[in-house]
Amino acid sequence: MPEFVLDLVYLASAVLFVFGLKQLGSPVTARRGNALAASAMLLAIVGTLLDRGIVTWEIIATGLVAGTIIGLLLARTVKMTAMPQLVGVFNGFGGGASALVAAAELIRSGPGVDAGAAAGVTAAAGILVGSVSFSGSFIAFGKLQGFVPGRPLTYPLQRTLNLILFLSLLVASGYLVASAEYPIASAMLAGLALLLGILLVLPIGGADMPVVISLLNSYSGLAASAAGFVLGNPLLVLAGALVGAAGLILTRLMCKAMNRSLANVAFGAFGGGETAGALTEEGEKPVRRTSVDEAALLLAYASSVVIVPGYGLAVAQAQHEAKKLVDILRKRGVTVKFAIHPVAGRMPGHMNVLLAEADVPYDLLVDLDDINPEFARTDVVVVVGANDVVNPLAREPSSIIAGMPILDVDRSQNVIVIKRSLSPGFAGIDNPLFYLDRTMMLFSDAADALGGLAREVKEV
Amino acid sequence: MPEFVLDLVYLASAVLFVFGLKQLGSPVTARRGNALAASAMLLAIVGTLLDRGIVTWEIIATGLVAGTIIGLLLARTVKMTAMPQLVGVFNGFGGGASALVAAAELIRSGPGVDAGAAAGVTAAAGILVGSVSFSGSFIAFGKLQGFVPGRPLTYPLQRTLNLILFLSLLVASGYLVASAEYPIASAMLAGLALLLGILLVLPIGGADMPVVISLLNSYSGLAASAAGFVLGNPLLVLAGALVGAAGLILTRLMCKAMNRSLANVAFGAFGGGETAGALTEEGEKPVRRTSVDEAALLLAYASSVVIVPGYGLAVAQAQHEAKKLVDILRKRGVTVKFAIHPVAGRMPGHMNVLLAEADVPYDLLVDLDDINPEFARTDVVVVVGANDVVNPLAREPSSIIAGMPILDVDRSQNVIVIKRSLSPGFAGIDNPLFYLDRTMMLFSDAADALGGLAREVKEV
Amino acid sequence: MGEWLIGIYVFVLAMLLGFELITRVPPTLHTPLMSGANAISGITLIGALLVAGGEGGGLAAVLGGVAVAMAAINVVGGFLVTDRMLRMFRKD
Amino acid sequence: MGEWLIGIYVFVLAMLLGFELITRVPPTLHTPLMSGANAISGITLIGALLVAGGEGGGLAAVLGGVAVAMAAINVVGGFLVTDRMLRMFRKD
Amino acid sequence: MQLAVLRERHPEERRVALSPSHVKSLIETGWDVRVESGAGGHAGWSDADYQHAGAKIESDRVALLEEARCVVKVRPPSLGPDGGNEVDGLPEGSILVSFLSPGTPEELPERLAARRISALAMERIPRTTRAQRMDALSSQATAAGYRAVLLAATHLPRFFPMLTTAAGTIRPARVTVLGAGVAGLQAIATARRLGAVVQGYDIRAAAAEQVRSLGATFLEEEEEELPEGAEAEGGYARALEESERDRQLSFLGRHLPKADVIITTAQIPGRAAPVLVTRSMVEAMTPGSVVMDLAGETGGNCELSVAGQVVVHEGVTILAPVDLPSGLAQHTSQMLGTNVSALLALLVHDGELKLDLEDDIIDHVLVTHEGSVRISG
Amino acid sequence: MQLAVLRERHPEERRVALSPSHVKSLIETGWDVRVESGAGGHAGWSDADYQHAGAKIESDRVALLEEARCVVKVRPPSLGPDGGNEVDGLPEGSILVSFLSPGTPEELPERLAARRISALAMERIPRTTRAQRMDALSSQATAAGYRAVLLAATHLPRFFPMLTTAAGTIRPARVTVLGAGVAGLQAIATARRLGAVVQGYDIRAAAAEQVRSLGATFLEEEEEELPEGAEAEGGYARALEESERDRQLSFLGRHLPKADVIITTAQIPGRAAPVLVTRSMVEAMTPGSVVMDLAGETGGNCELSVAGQVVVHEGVTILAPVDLPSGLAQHTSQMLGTNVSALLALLVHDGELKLDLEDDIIDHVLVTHEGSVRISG
Ligand SMILES: NC(=O)c1ccc[n+]([C@@H]2O[C@H](COP(=O)([O-])OP(=O)(O)OC[C@H]3O[C@@H](n4cnc5c(N)ncnc54)[C@H](OP(=O)(O)O)[C@@H]3O)[C@@H](O)[C@H]2O)c1
Ligand SMILES: NC(=O)c1ccc[n+]([C@@H]2O[C@H](COP(=O)([O-])OP(=O)(O)OC[C@H]3O[C@@H](n4cnc5c(N)ncnc54)[C@H](OP(=O)(O)O)[C@@H]3O)[C@@H](O)[C@H]2O)c1
Ligand SMILES: NC(=O)c1ccc[n+]([C@@H]2O[C@H](COP(=O)([O-])OP(=O)(O)OC[C@H]3O[C@@H](n4cnc5c(N)ncnc54)[C@H](O)[C@@H]3O)[C@@H](O)[C@H]2O)c1
Ligand SMILES: NC(=O)c1ccc[n+]([C@@H]2O[C@H](COP(=O)([O-])OP(=O)(O)OC[C@H]3O[C@@H](n4cnc5c(N)ncnc54)[C@H](O)[C@@H]3O)[C@@H](O)[C@H]2O)c1
Repeated sequence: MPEFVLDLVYLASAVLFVFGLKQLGSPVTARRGNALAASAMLLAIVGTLLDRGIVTWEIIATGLVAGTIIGLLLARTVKMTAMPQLVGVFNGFGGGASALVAAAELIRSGPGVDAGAAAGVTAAAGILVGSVSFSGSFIAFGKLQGFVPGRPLTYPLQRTLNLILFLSLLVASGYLVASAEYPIASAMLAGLALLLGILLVLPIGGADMPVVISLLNSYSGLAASAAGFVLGNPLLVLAGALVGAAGLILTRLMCKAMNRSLANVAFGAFGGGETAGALTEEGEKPVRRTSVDEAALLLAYASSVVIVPGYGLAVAQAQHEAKKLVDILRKRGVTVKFAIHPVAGRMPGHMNVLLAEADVPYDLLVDLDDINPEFARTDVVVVVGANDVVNPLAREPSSIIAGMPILDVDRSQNVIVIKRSLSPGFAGIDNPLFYLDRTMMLFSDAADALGGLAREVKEV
Repeated sequence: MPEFVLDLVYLASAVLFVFGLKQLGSPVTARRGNALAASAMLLAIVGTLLDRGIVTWEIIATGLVAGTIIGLLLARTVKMTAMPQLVGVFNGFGGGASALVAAAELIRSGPGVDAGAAAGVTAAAGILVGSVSFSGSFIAFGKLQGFVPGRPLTYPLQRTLNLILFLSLLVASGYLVASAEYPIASAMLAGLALLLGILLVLPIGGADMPVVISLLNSYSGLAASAAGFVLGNPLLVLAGALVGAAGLILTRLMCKAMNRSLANVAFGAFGGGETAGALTEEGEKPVRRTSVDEAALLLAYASSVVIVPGYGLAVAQAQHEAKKLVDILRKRGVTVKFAIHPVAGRMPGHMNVLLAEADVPYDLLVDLDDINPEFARTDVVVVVGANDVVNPLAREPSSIIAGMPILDVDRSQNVIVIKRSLSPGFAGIDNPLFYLDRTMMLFSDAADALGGLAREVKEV
Repeated sequence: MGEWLIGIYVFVLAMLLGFELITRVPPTLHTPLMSGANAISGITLIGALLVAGGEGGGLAAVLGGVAVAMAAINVVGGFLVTDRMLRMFRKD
Repeated sequence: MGEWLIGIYVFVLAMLLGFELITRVPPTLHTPLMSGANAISGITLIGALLVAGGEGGGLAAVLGGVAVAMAAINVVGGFLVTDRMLRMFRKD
Repeated sequence: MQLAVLRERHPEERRVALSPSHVKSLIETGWDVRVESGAGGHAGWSDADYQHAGAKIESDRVALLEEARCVVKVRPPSLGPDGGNEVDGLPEGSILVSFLSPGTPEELPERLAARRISALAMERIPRTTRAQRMDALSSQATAAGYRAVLLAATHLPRFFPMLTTAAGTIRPARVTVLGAGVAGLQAIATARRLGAVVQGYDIRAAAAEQVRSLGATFLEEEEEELPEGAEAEGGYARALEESERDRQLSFLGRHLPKADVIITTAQIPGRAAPVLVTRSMVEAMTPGSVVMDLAGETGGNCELSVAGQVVVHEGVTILAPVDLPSGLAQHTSQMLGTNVSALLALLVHDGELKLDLEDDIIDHVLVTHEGSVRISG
Repeated sequence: MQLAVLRERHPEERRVALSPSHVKSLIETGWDVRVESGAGGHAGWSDADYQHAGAKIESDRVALLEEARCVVKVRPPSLGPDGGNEVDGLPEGSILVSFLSPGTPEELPERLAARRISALAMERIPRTTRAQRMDALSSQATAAGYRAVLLAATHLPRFFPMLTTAAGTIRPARVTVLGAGVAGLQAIATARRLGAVVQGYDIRAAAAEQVRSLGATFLEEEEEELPEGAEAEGGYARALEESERDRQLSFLGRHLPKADVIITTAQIPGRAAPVLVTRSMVEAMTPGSVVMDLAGETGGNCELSVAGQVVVHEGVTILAPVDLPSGLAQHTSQMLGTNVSALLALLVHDGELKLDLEDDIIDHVLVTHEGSVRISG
């Protein structure tokens, strides 16, 4: 195969990666995007194997077969709930591979590309970042899997130790660039970097691990890019940088969804991990927060939705927004109903007045007795500013609201509760519904939240 | 200045171009984006001038001074209405310059870069595309300015001529790549390409000129990129490609806004331009159509808006959408009022009933007598499904609606009329308002249009 | 890998990036955006400078000089006129 | 212009493009997207193949072989597991 | 030019033909306005209010009318002995502006002609664009449609809106409005405001869209088509053929009994109102339901209705009020005043009173002139 | 267990304590229900309807009550000669479920105790979550608030909604509702539905948010603050101090006269209703305006109101109806029936009638028991 054909194959593969990644970002095309990226990878691999540069096959074959089998097994057998840690493991392997490639190429052909120092620097970067990604990923995996304690692990002299490590890394890198003792220098650098990866991740709490994995994922992309520089291969440079950037953005998005700053997660560890640790402190009962985006996605792909309006809908005067959301959902083919509790609001018929004002058709309004058996078959319940009327405590004879019939929203698949805080309703008592696994809290004014949901659902 | 500094300057400039272009795409940041791109250019120019490669200064100085002065004068003096043709002229110069650069570099140093044939091909491409952009732009300018007849110019044997020209271009390009007679070959190729530019644009109607200019703009970006290849300058390659792509997308957007396909505009000419011609046929009175996007932008940047509801609002049951739009506009600080005509709709108080249902505050509703003096001071009037009540014919004594007081919306700066077609209202007569220069017709169901406007205004 | 080849990478990537950047532009910005993009395409001025000022002189330098003038018109006029258009958008 | 330099261009452009591509991703896609991107970062497999199979052999080839195995795990497992996750998003 | 505003003698009439603000502007245009004492009392305006607007108050009707060139009132002048014979009190050759029907004896036009009175009938204002400001039928029908719903709601022993309460869920009332003209549309809008489930019905095809434009549904069946060409001149409906009537009644018979409230407004100009609600339909309704007949004065749309009375038939309340606009006397007088003032403006040319028969509006409303009856029926 | 449903004797009472559907479910739970002939007539249910539900119809009251263990009715049993003395007809030792106030003679409890009747007062149902289904005050106040607006609108000579018409623009009516409890909130909602501009007012701080949650505005001044701690036990209001009252009246005096309609619903449990609308405020209102006083039976919120009568003072109509829920007899009976049934369910344990004094609801509503008056005042 003439060289320029392989060049073109690489170029095509690069373009396919771009499109694949783009499509991965939208729910509608994500699966296709993944397939596209996979074919780009296959194309590049096949192209490479046909390349004239490859002369020995045994090692390649062994490696490929072993890796493929392990990858297959892992991907097939792991449970859905263990996905984040599995991604972490894969990522670790990828990062490690990049580090090895950078080191091996350096060892094999020395600073093969034009600028000697530059090649050394990129190789050092590849080894460093790849190794950090490798060891960090495995610690993250361990934390999520429970092999390593999930709580933030701190240790004495953390700051000093980090400083020493940092300086050592600098020295090792310099050694790698300056000397020609590539094997030894590489090993030293890799060793130190592996240690750094461990120390970086250990002090971070288990709850932050998905963000950490995403960040390490970005690192291993950068490592691949560095390996590309060492090899002089633009495809590696491009794909690695692409993933590096995407990973960074994704990490930021995930942080935002968790109300954390990226700096906080990435460098929090150096500072001793106090802020990261604060999150997992005990005291408050944990609720699952959600965002408008996520809730909108859930609604858009549901087939049946029940909306439970309460006094908060009235306070926010959000009836028009509610109507809008329902219209949009119905246009998508989602079955939507309003469950009207007899004493929702602050006067008899309060919800009726509001919903009639927004011109919600009467036949969408369903009484307590008629809707309760349906909750078990409902995909998503949206509780809008209601509290007492969905409080399962009413089923406990000792509660002060005992005996009130309630809407059994806790029997449905997913519950989204829209209110501004965890403060109680008219009866002044806490509501266990908010702490269920299936319940997501969308803390917001009802009008804002419903307006946002309408907008987002329309765009999905 | 050491070489790598210039390299870094170029890289920085490239990144700034990317950000500048990105910011140019949003109304809020556009001006900043333009400034950013301009500084990127300045940076690149200054860096280049300090470069060691430049040894003779006279020619540069002369060229720079002359070009700057001409550019300044043109930019300062031309009227706002002549903007598209001015951009065309500038673009023509840019394309021409790229063609010259490609040719000059070829002449100066031969195929200086690694692959001989490849360099020749890119140089040929640069000369070809640059020249087409040059001559095409000036024809487009001429059409818009009235120097060249605006109607599609067709001529006999158009198809045959084009074919011959096409073949000649192939031959000339081949000659350029194969021979070393660069000056002659370049001149031949340029001459043919100039002819092609003229022949491509002549058959296109004047109304399509902005699209043509945008397309030629994309071409001159590609020409710059080609020149970059010839010179081995990545900044030129990058910036040129960036603009080339942006120009293509922009051309497509403009076509979409005009309901034309890109192929139709780009290659329509080869087919003889019939479709392009059809647009400008006489017969119907011309109205100015607008899109939801454009109307939204107008509203978002207005400071006072009056909405005139009519029977169409009721038919579409668009009162809730109207309320939504008004809320959003008011939140942006726009003054919004509803002008309620005494006989709008089909029963006394029809509009009141609807707007009350959507909870529009009463103090936003203004009577005919109170609002009429305000129209002259109103930035944008949105007429929603009203017709007779805004028909200026009522001022003509001979009309069948003579004597009815009307809302003087034709006295305001901009009028957006939302209705589904040009069909008449209750009185069954045509409405001259629709054909005014200041009137934009948004043909759509009122609920859809107002809903779309609300969404878009929120995003601006 | 060849320099020319990586040039192609730069070219392709820049095109893709250009497409991504200009996805949703409101119609009123079409003309200013076109004008701004046009000014950027005057980047060829850099090339013109190098050719006009480079060693060798002769025909190439003269052609380069013309190119400098033309590209300068494009750059100077382009950015200025874009700014003029965009000033109208300012909300006061 | 140096090959290494244009490599930097490719790198920078790819980063910018990566940023542009992933601007608005719904939270439910975060994990699959992370996983998919991770699989792409297994592109280092190409490098591993070249090193492992290239002339010279010795330590480099062995390291390369290990790298091939590791990268292959990343690629094969990564794409498969992403697909598994994404299958759940299918409507009904 | 003296203009006299009369006080209404009819016991159920609470309106007045001109409000103080209208008097004020008429005086500005050259009229010399005299108002009968107590004319605006029921509508909320005292004699002092009129005096303040510039009018002279006159409690003696003879003195009031003596010099009057033009006389305005609301109801047709009475002929009978009770309330006095108002026609004979009008000065000969004067102009009268008022409603001249319905509910008046047939000989009224002749009697007016006999006194050489030029009588302008407010109910005859054409439905042209230019005449919209004078359209008293529309302004008063608006009030009638609104008030009809209020009265029906107070007579219904049920809620209009839906209410979900701890004491059970109240289903919304079903309100069916027959005849979707001005009054009918207003009734539809008002009933919907109160939260009822509202259906509209009419024989004119254009009415369907108008009913829907108020968010109500239009009562129709797929097989059943509206009679063709039911919209006659001026947007009014035509009388139906025998066969069309039968089909209509069988159609209505299938739908009306489900309603809690039926409001009927169907009219055909110059004819008795069509019967749309028969005895058997009423008997099929649930006890407590209400029929509100707005066509009482022209014979009624319901077989059982008696103009001005409340009839209870098998538990169903049937109302046919004749004084609906009077119930909103203040606002209806204000609107009527605008209508009358606009018409009066047509009579004055350069400060002189003149009946321009070329003007299509005057031509249309002038019932008697120069001693003869121009328009009959 | 025999349960007797009495026909109301009060001339203005149209409700009945149990509807046929409630009778049906009571029978299913073991009651033997007998209904006085004609009991449901005004509410739209014939004797046949009750029979169909499984009840026995009895036209002789003596026979009806002979074996009754429990008697249900709406109004308090009468003592006077007109309508007969109902208390003495009740079987000794039986349970009575009905309203026991307001508008009853003071000696009623003693007289009931004297006959060893266990009287459960529907108006005393506590406002706890568990008792919501029995809360008859709420269900009837809902109807009163709704109907108050309808009646006010029919008495006002103006439109409620804004109307822009060819005959001029009608400004919307201003409705002010004093007291934002159950009836007040419903009145606010209904008036807003009709298109009026509505203001609510109350002394309880929580009411402001509730008024706004209906889209109305809350009447307040920046300097003027609500009296502190005005919300007493059970969400009811407390009586105001002298100084607080003065401030309140001067505040209201500044705002009320602007209203076209004032609806008052202020109550303080166990006391006379507070006066909120004074004579001078009424006199400052424009002629034609309406004051609707829902506190008529406890003395009235308006100085000039007379319970059950229509007073016209200087052109302002002042209504203080006492039969508002009766006007919606069918739905109010249905709701009341649900309330009564829910209370009756508390009395039956394993098929046996038993008054469990430990139950906080029964403890709260049981006014007389085993010969003595448990709760007075
Ligand atoms: N219907 C009647 O006749 C009547 C009469 C009197 C009392 N009640 C009682 O009222 C209660 C009604 O239950 P419910 O579930 O409707 O209401 P609720 O229990 O009072 O809860 C309302 C919730 O709405 C939230 N909220 C308030 N403003 C909001 C806003 N702007 N946006 C979003 N959320 C907002 C509040 O939480 P945040 O503050 O965290 O946002 C609050 O927890 C029952 O206890 C009932 O017994 C009813
Ligand atoms: N108010 C009264 O009391 C009363 C009573 C009777 C008659 N009228 C008469 O009715 C007329 C009222 O004037 P007007 O300006 O309100 O109405 P109009 O002149 O009847 O015009 C209404 C316009 O709305 C458009 N339209 C209809 N459905 C639409 C939809 N779904 N979305 C968007 N546009 C829609 C129609 O154009 P497209 O079909 O192109 O969309 C039509 O031209 C006057 O002539 C008046 O005299 C009034
Ligand atoms: N100037 C204007 O533009 C203007 C002003 C007001 C009204 N109008 C039009 O005038 C027309 C009549 O209005 P109106 O309220 O005075 O009408 P109306 O009082 O004469 O009749 C009321 C309604 O009853 C309907 N009707 C008659 N016979 C019927 C039957 N057998 N079954 C069912 N319905 C029957 C009519 O179609 C009409 O809609 C309408 O079309 C209205 O839009 C026009
Ligand atoms: N079970 C429940 O949860 C439930 C059910 C219904 C009502 N409630 C609550 O019960 C309370 C009372 O309701 P109600 O309608 O029976 O009250 P009510 O009939 O006793 O009084 C009506 C209103 O008048 C107000 N008022 C009293 N004195 C006043 C004055 N001087 N000035 C102005 N306003 C004055 C009161 O605050 C009250 O809002 C409310 O808080 C209501 O929310 C609770």
